[in-house]
Amino acid sequence: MSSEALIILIYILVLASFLGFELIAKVPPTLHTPLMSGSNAISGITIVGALLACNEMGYVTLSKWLGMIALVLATINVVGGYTVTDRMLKMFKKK
Amino acid sequence: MSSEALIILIYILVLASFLGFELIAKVPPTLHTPLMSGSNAISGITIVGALLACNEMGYVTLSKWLGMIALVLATINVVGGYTVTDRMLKMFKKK
Amino acid sequence: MSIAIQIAYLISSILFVLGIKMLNKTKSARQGNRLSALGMFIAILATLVQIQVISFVEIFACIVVGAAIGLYYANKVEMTKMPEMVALFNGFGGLASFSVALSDYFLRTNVNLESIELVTVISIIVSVFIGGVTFTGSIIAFLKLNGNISGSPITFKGQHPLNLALFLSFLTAATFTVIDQTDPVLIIVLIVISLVLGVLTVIPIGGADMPVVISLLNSYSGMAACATGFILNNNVLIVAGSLVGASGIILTQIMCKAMNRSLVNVLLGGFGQTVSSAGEDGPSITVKEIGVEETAMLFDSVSSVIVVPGYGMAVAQAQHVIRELMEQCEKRNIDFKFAIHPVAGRMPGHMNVLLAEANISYDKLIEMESINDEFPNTDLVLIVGANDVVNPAARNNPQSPIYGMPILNADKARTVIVSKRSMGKGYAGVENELFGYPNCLMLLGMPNKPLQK
Amino acid sequence: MSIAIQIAYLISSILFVLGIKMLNKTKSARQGNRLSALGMFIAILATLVQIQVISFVEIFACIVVGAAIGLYYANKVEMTKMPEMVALFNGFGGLASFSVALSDYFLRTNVNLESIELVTVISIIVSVFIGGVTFTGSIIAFLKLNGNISGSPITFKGQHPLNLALFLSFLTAATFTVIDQTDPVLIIVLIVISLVLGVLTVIPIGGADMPVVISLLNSYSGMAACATGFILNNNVLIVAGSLVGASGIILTQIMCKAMNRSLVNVLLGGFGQTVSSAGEDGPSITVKEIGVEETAMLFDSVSSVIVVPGYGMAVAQAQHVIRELMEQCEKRNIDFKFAIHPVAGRMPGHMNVLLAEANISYDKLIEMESINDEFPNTDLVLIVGANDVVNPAARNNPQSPIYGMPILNADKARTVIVSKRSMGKGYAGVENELFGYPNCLMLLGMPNKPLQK
Ligand SMILES: NC(=O)c1ccc[n+]([C@@H]2O[C@H](COP(=O)([O-])OP(=O)(O)OC[C@H]3O[C@@H](n4cnc5c(N)ncnc54)[C@H](OP(=O)(O)O)[C@@H]3O)[C@@H](O)[C@H]2O)c1
Ligand SMILES: NC(=O)c1ccc[n+]([C@@H]2O[C@H](COP(=O)([O-])OP(=O)(O)OC[C@H]3O[C@@H](n4cnc5c(N)ncnc54)[C@H](OP(=O)(O)O)[C@@H]3O)[C@@H](O)[C@H]2O)c1
Repeated sequence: MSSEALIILIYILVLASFLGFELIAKVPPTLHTPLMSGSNAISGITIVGALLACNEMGYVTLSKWLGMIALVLATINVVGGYTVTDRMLKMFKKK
Repeated sequence: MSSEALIILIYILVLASFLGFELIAKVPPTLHTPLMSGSNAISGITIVGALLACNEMGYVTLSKWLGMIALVLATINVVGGYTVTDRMLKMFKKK
Repeated sequence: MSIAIQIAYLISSILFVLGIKMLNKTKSARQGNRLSALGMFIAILATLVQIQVISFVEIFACIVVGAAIGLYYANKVEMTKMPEMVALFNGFGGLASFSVALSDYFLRTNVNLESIELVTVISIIVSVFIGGVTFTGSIIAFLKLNGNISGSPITFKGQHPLNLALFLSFLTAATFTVIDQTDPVLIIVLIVISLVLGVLTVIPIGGADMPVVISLLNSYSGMAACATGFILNNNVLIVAGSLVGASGIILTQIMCKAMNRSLVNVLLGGFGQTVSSAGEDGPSITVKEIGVEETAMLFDSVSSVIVVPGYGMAVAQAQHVIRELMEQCEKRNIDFKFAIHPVAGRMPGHMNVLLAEANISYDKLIEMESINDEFPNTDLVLIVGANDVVNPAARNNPQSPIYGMPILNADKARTVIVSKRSMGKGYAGVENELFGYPNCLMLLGMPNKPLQK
Repeated sequence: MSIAIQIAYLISSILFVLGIKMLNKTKSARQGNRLSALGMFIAILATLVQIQVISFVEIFACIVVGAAIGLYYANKVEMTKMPEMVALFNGFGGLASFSVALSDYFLRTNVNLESIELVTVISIIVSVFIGGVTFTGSIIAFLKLNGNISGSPITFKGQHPLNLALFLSFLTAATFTVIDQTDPVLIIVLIVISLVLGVLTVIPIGGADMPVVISLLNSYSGMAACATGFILNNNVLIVAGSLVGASGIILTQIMCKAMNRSLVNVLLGGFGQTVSSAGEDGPSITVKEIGVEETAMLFDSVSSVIVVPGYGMAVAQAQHVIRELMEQCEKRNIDFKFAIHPVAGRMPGHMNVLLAEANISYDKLIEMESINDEFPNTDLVLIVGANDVVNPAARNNPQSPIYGMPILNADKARTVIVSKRSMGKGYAGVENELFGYPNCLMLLGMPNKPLQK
């Protein structure tokens, strides 16, 4: 990775972190539990990395197995996280 | 510019715009006039482009003159904008 | 670009973000502005380090000239002239982006003779367009506010079709420029249309709407800086430009919302003409006047006062007299506050700056939402040069053009004194029924004089 | 990477941002969560398009297994078990990042035989560290909450020096790994230390503090995803990871502030031991009890009721009984509201989720700041399984460990009924003087039974 590419990734890191702080500070306490499980689901984005790692199958057995483990776990995290958050938010109703 | 480089610039554009919206929505009405003049001063960042354009002097006369005009104007914008904002904010006092 | 320079740009981007973030509290605002200025300084230094040394003399000459002009105006300008000042500086910023884009274009086409990449060509065209419109638009706004040209809307038949035709011609010329990058005629067409469009879009808008226009143009100047960032492949320009772009758009929205008008309505221009005729056939209001002496006596018998400042206070520079009034009242233990409407005056936060100038502590300035409940328990409300922002028609009269605009409930107070020059109308051009209410007394004359009790 | 895939990643980053933004209103929250899920779906699709087709069978098998497990647990789990669930999923996320980093490491060192770039090596090490700590830390948190291992703090002498020593060893091994990238012993040392540190840092923390720990570990899992983004040079991982990182840190801060403790104090562990001894020598409080019949009679004579739910309601699952009570009261035109303390229960927003589950409209749930002024004008406050959040010692008694924590002023109401199993203490382990107040009546027994009047 060139230093330019690295710097740009850091720009994205910095801007996204600032943005995250501003956005989350505005979430009302009522929604903090869904926020926790919803953001937990987002952290499953590492599934992208897991898919790329699985693709390395056939080259190195160890890499392949690690990738497959990561894929199963990340999928649980993503699917479970979004589903349970949706289940919770479905209950928030105003009458 | 490669398409990768372009996409990354767009990432920065998008994140910075979202961040701008969040940050500015929080500025209280009291400070809207200084915000206007202060952000006006920030738009003078084009001075960086003006400096780079001036550097092209000696190659193309037209480019050189345009760069110099841009530099004078951007400097007015930057120096004037920050100074007048500071002058205003200095007056906001609590006793 | 060396890594050190890249890091310097990154740091200045962060400083811009922090600077704007710190503007969200009055206490930290000044330091925020300084952080942002420091960010600018770092960006400039980093750029100077990066460029070759051959042209340092010219560069320093330009910087010195620009800084001298900027400092001179910034220190000289009166606080009431802020909208004009921002308009002018904004125009300069736009012209700078415009010139940078053209400079880059001529360099690439004449010297390097390289074929310019698609993204770069498009960015140059966008930068020329936005920069050009910002430049002439801001200058017209400045001239209108400054009284050099008439503030009333200049409209003519076929105005909107003409603008549309010009815009379509621009798009056509832009398309050809993308294909044949070196044709000088095309680029001149692009330049001329941008500059003309800036003039044409601003002249039909009335002088009183200029603050909205300026705020929108401020947003444009940020976008122009962004486009320049795409030309030069420079992140700090994109970050700073986006922040400014967002800031202008939000301020514009806030103003439109508080005036109860849509942005389109403002931009199409010609506001105020229909309204003045509507105002005429309203029932003429009978008012009760009050003199200076009687006002002074009234002050002796009250224990709480709220002042509602408006545009008239700004024009009459009455803020200093009010400060004196405040000091006298506080000596007598009268509770003294200010009620600030979000669009009182002609610029967002206008009243706050003027009262701060008169050395009034900012914790005495209460925003509309917080103070509206206090009016019914207030003995005396003194309205100084405000009109629309206390017009009960916004609550009561669905026919009124300002119906629905949130207002200060000054009419709910026990006694209301209105200090203004005449029975003149405000910005919206409507009659104010408050002036005829039984609890309302008019103190006519320039607001700065009569209050010197 | 083709441009289409890049754009897909960009779109999914934007969807994540919008999804979190829409969580700021109850009305839009569900749609926000779906947008964020859509973003994830797009990112996964884009990645599938990008990789070669050879291993599709294995990939689909893994996805199907993972999705089935995820769906099963997400639909089965009880709402009171939310903290456990988040802890478990979070551990999985951490282990996934950890495995991806290692997979990439082995590929680069064993096949490509290229020397790995500095940034990549560092990112791999960071990802292994954070991912490993997140994994074992979350699992311990899960086991503590689930009761599989004791919730009480497990402390031993030299705990903190041991952690420090392990951390320093990790840094040393990391430095050697940067120099000699292919040494398998070094990488095993790194793996082991990360996993062990996760266990060691969480075991000294009491079970009741687990929500804070989970929130912090959630933030870590975001950072691990970020580090993976740096390894793979992938923007969407960085954006999503940063958002999660920020979210966890803010929630942690909110919890610590509402509990009036510092994060360091929570992390150093051992909370609750000193306090229980302090509680013993306090003066024993004499309370007035009330029976079910009398309570029902009391309800006949009041016109306004505020319910303060707490952890006891969650454990007893009393929210459904309370819904019935609410319906009966509303039939008799009794004003019925809920006062929600920010850290009532064991997770931020815990009470809101449970009451929403019982089908109670969210506009009946009032936050602390808004409702605290209403208590003095309320006839009856019914405290259901809450204790610390209504303890007046937080206001009055500077010696109390909870002094300074903002509380609900339930004691200001005309009559207070406290429904709980026993005189047991709450999370903070302190006596509650409210129970001895003259206007306070105790309704002892499991909160779900007695209310069925
Ligand atoms: N703040 C903003 O951002 C902004 C931007 C655009 C538009 N506006 C609009 O501006 C209005 C502000 O309301 P406001 O109550 O502060 O003021 P206003 O209603 O516009 O006018 C108040 C009074 O000031 C006096 N006045 C007007 N021009 C004067 C002059 N040249 N010299 C001396 N006095 C003058 C007039 O009374 P006399 O002639 O009797 O003295 C007028 O009735 C709102 O309608 C708002 O929508 C605000
Ligand atoms: N919400 C968060 O994010 C969070 C996170 C960490 C810590 N905390 C802390 O948690 C506390 C919350 O206060 P709170 O008033 O809601 O609750 P609390 O004070 O912790 O406890 C309320 C009552 O619930 C009863 N209870 C405890 N364990 C029970 C069980 N297993 N089954 C049935 N009942 C049980 C106890 O009374 P009986 O035994 O008499 O029934 C206790 O007095 C605060 O101190 C806060 O700082 C909150």
